Amino acid sequence: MVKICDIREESPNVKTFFFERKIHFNPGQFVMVWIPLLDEKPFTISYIQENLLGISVLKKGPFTRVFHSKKAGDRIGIRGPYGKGFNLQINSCVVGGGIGMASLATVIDTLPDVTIIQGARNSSEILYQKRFRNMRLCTEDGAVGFKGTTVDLLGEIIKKQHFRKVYACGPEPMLYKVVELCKKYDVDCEVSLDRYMKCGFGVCGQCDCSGQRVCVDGPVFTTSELNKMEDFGKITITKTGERVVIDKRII
Amino acid sequence: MVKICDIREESPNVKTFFFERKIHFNPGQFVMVWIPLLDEKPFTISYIQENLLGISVLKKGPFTRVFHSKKAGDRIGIRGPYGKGFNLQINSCVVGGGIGMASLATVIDTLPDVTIIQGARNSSEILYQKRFRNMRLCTEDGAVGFKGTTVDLLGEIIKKQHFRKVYACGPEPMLYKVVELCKKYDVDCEVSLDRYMKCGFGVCGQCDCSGQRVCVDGPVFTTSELNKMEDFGKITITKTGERVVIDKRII
Amino acid sequence: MSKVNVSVTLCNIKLNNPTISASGILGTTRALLKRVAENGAGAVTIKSISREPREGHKNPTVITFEAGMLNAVGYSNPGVDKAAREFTNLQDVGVPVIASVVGTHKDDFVRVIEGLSVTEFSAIEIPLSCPHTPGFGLLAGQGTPQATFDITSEVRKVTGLPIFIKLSPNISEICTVAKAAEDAGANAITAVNSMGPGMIINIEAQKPILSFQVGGVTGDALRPIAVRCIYDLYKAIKIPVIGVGGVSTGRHAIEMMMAGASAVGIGTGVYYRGIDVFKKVCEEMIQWMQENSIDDINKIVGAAHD
Amino acid sequence: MSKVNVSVTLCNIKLNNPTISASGILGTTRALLKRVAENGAGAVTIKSISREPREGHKNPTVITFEAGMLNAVGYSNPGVDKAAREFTNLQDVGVPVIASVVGTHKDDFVRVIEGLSVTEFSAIEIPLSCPHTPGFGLLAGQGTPQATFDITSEVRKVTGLPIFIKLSPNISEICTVAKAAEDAGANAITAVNSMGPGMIINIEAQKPILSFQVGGVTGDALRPIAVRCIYDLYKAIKIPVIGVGGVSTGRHAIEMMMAGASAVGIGTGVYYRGIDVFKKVCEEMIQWMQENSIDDINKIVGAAHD
Ligand SMILES: Cc1cc2nc3c(=O)[nH]c(=O)nc-3n(C[C@H](O)[C@H](O)[C@H](O)COP(=O)(O)OP(=O)(O)OC[C@H]3O[C@@H](n4cnc5c(N)ncnc54)[C@H](O)[C@@H]3O)c2cc1C
Ligand SMILES: Cc1cc2nc3c(=O)[nH]c(=O)nc-3n(C[C@H](O)[C@H](O)[C@H](O)COP(=O)(O)OP(=O)(O)OC[C@H]3O[C@@H](n4cnc5c(N)ncnc54)[C@H](O)[C@@H]3O)c2cc1C
Ligand SMILES: Cc1cc2nc3c(=O)[nH]c(=O)nc-3n(C[C@H](O)[C@H](O)[C@H](O)COP(=O)(O)O)c2cc1C
Ligand SMILES: Cc1cc2nc3c(=O)[nH]c(=O)nc-3n(C[C@H](O)[C@H](O)[C@H](O)COP(=O)(O)O)c2cc1C
Ligand code: FES
Ligand code: FES
Repeated sequence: MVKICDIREESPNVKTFFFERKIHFNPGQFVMVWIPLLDEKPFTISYIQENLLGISVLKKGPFTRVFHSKKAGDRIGIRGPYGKGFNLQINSCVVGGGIGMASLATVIDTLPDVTIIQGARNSSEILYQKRFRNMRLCTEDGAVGFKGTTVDLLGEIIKKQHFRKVYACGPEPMLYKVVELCKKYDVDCEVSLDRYMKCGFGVCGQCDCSGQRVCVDGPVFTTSELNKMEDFGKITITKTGERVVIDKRII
Repeated sequence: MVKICDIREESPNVKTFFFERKIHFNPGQFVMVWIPLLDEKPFTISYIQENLLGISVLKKGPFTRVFHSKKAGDRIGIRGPYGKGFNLQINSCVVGGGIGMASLATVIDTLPDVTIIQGARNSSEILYQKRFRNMRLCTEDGAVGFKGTTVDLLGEIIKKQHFRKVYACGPEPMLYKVVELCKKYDVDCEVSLDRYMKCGFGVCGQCDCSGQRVCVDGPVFTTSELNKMEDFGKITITKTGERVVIDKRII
Repeated sequence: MSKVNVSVTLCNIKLNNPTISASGILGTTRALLKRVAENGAGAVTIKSISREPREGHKNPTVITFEAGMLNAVGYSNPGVDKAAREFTNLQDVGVPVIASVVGTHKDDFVRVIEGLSVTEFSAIEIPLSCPHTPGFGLLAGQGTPQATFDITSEVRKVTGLPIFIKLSPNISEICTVAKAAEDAGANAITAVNSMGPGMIINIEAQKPILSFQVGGVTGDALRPIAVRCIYDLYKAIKIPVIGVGGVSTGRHAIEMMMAGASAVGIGTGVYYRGIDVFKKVCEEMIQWMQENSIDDINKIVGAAHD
Repeated sequence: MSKVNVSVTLCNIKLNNPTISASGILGTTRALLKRVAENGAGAVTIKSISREPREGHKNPTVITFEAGMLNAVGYSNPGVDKAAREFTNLQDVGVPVIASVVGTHKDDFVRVIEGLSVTEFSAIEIPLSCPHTPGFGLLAGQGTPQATFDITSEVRKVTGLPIFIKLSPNISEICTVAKAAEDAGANAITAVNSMGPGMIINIEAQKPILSFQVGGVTGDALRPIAVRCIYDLYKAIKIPVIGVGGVSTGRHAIEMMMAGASAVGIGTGVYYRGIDVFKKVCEEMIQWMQENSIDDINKIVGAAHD
């Protein structure tokens, strides 16, 4: 268990919880966060500062609602880090959709010259505005930045600038389109997937995506790995193990 | 399990069994030797040669009788090393009574200038005659070497030569007398004790000698440790845990 | 190096090697079964399927400790109808696939078996031994000789496939239960399921960690208990024993087979050594056999008995 | 650092700290008991004493494996008459000494208790739970509620000392057995004895390693099972529980106490961390209490319960 020592409101629905803990964390990995008597769920580390680590949490369902009610001094359980992170290269681009920015934040901290694309539903949901100065923003209504999706914006930029890598995290239909776009422009892509997780260390099989365990074989996968994963962008697996179609409209 | 790869007859009642095994062994430590379906007992390593280790076994009771019947190619179980060995110093003397020489053999190998006293009942029981050239021997009947006990011989030598340490292994009444003699001449002594052993790693309490566990706190004890051990030279503990008086005549 | 044989035949099912992925381990999808097969398993087992879909217990459901793992997954599964759709074209997997079927009532087992495309499977395993799922296994009294006999008989009526009855290491009369299964027509005994249950408390939270509070203990902690069960079963019954519990090396697998196992399930070993634990265990078995001049793995089955 | 209290009172026996050396661990002589006390144990337990002298099983009797230890010592002890001579002047030990008494028949327990200089002891522990000694414990049917009740009642008649009944983790109805002991006048339950039995086979020898073939499993492997037993017992009975099984750190001891133990036995921990494991465990408990602002160890007993 770690004690929450600071809380930052990143947007109306996203809070970052800071705590002290020594973890050797690679961008793209994740930890399992336990709230006793409630549940345990995967989250990425979005801040790595001297002794402090931060987790940015989007209020979504029962777990993250309780998480948001935690105060400084409260304790949460942390195990990990788990999984395989991003393979970082200079002269690259990150593409974050919504809370997906949390996974990319430490990538940005590590790569000095990275191009940052962030998409949000509206201006109030933009994350880390003060933290990262040169972000290329896009919103659905165009109130801030580019009007359109991150994929549209990436499409504009990728024509002009050659990236070594594109790192993406966000809704899976978005990731799928990012990968397709990058293939077209022959740019390597690494994306971080989200699957329901239980063990987090590769035994239970809950987080399967076409034979890959998102918890240990991922959550970050490369284009060439994704090419072999039929479920990518199409099928996810629920808590019961049922295969369900991913809603392509959420991007 | 290790395969016995060579056997040497050291005397009519002592055989050395050689086997291959990497063990970081300090002189004075011991291993537990297991003969499946029979029993497991403590023995010291008496030879350390490149890849080969040797155990010299005196035929005594049921276990060592079967041990002596083993042929090259047969296998025995080895666990260890256990215990605390000798604290080696140059300009010292070893005093071995009977099979006690086995524990001292690797001490002799390590200390180039050591004085060696070996006592045996008769000339045929002298061990390692070819291995160690400059031994000072004593036999009960005086047929070979000094006529008398190792303690008598040590008494002669210690008057003339100042040793940094005396290392002794053999029947406990002998050890007791060696320690007393050394105290008189103000020479530090380290002796290796023999107690019935079960676990070999300090949990079962079988090998107690006045609150010291011979298996881990020993088998080698220094004069100052022995001074606090009332049972030394007097009491041993049988398999059932009964305290019995040590027969002072066996020396 | 001399060539050695590690293939075994278990109830007429030919396995290229004696390792089998245990139920509940990576058995959720056909794609994962295939991946496990590619990583060297001689056969694979699907995650246990019940009649209705089950969410299982909430997280945390699986945690590790110094000596192994503690889990209370609670049989999460999509239910037989959806599972039947997932587990088709199983020849794609490349090795024999074992179905695992659980139920609360006798009829449930039958319903699930009838619901699955059983022709796809090589055998049906019935765990009567889960220590942490209300309504199933030990918590439903399925571990008694009578219940075991009844359920096995019922299943026997509806399938010609080999039936493996999976038992708990907790029950002192494990041999009696195994005999009941044998009498009712079981073709093999899978020994063992997870032990306990056990509990691990997080002392900062002052609460048991697993959401179900208790869970089954697996891994190294379980192995000596599993080996003893297998040793006893080998003497007590005539049908083969599939040994499971704490195997993660070739030496462990050989130990189980010497105790009497004809094949060896691996679960927690995936955590200890990765998804290629099957390949590693086989390679280590082969190396040991070569070093010890044993040319056929079948010769060591039961070798620890006099 | 703030001062914290770790002393506990168990059945009116005052312990400076809650660690107790478990029976069979370094309890063979008064000198060793004293040494254990000097190494920080709050109380010590002697090796179990039977009416007649016993050589116990042949070696190997105690071996280690990845997750703990396996032992089948077989109650080697010099018998009550000689034990009575060894265990005198126990005030020398410096901490309370607990007698451990075993028997095959009801009368044996009484004879041993009458034979020991019982005024020297602070309590009498009765293990009814050894899984590997013919004639004793589980192998003599002493683990049933009825046998437990009978033996406890008999012992109750002949001693005014606190009686601790030591139970096995194998029995699923551990709470029923504990209640039988409580009803018969036991003052505390010691939970647990070693589990299993288990077996470890040496694959080169193709034989079980222990001379008795099987033995009790202790250490890390046992801890989650022990914690669960203690948790259940804490709810089921009113008399205190002495937790034993796999404790080798301060965190482990605190975990057991949060499950409901009033004191904590340590056995295999001596192997893991040396004879000063008692001191180390206490220091770690104290440090944790300071870091977590808990001033009295008694406050955490049962804290994991709602
Ligand atoms: C590798 C990884 C890293 C993540 N990092 C972050 C992060 O930094 N910040 C953040 O806000 N969210 C992150 N998430 C998502 C986060 O785990 C879910 O948003 C959270 O679990 C929702 O729980 P809930 O009860 O509030 O909502 P629910 O209503 O229960 O769930 C909403 C959705 O969250 C997902 N989810 C729920 N439970 C799990 C689970 N056990 N495992 C995986 N997905 C689950 C499912 O897609 C579900 O549909 C990450 C997910 C993964 C897989
Ligand atoms: C640290 C140590 C190192 C030893 N090294 C050697 C050696 O290198 N060579 C050698 O020949 N002997 C050695 N011994 C003694 C050896 O262990 C016994 O001689 C042997 O066990 C006798 O067994 P047995 O069945 O043949 O005879 P038994 O008739 O059973 O016993 C004869 C005597 O051996 C001792 N003994 C028997 N069993 C044990 C046991 N489990 N643990 C300790 N002592 C026991 C007892 O003193 C007993 O009275 C050593 C003993 C110890 C403690
Ligand atoms: C996470 C997990 C889930 C499991 N789920 C099941 C299951 O659904 N059905 C079943 O019969 N056994 C299940 N088991 C038990 C295993 O199949 C196996 O019997 C046990 O883990 C012992 O083997 P191991 O020590 O190799 O893991 C599960 C075990 C674990 C660790
Ligand atoms: C070598 C050994 C000998 C034991 N002998 C006894 C005994 O004589 N009487 C008894 O009640 N328990 C005996 N036990 C069981 C312990 O007292 C204890 O209950 C068990 O080891 C679990 O605790 P641990 O995991 O801390 O070792 C013995 C255990 C070991 C390892
Ligand atoms: S969450 Fe269990 S395998 Fe990935
Ligand atoms: S032999 Fe067990 S403590 Fe020494």
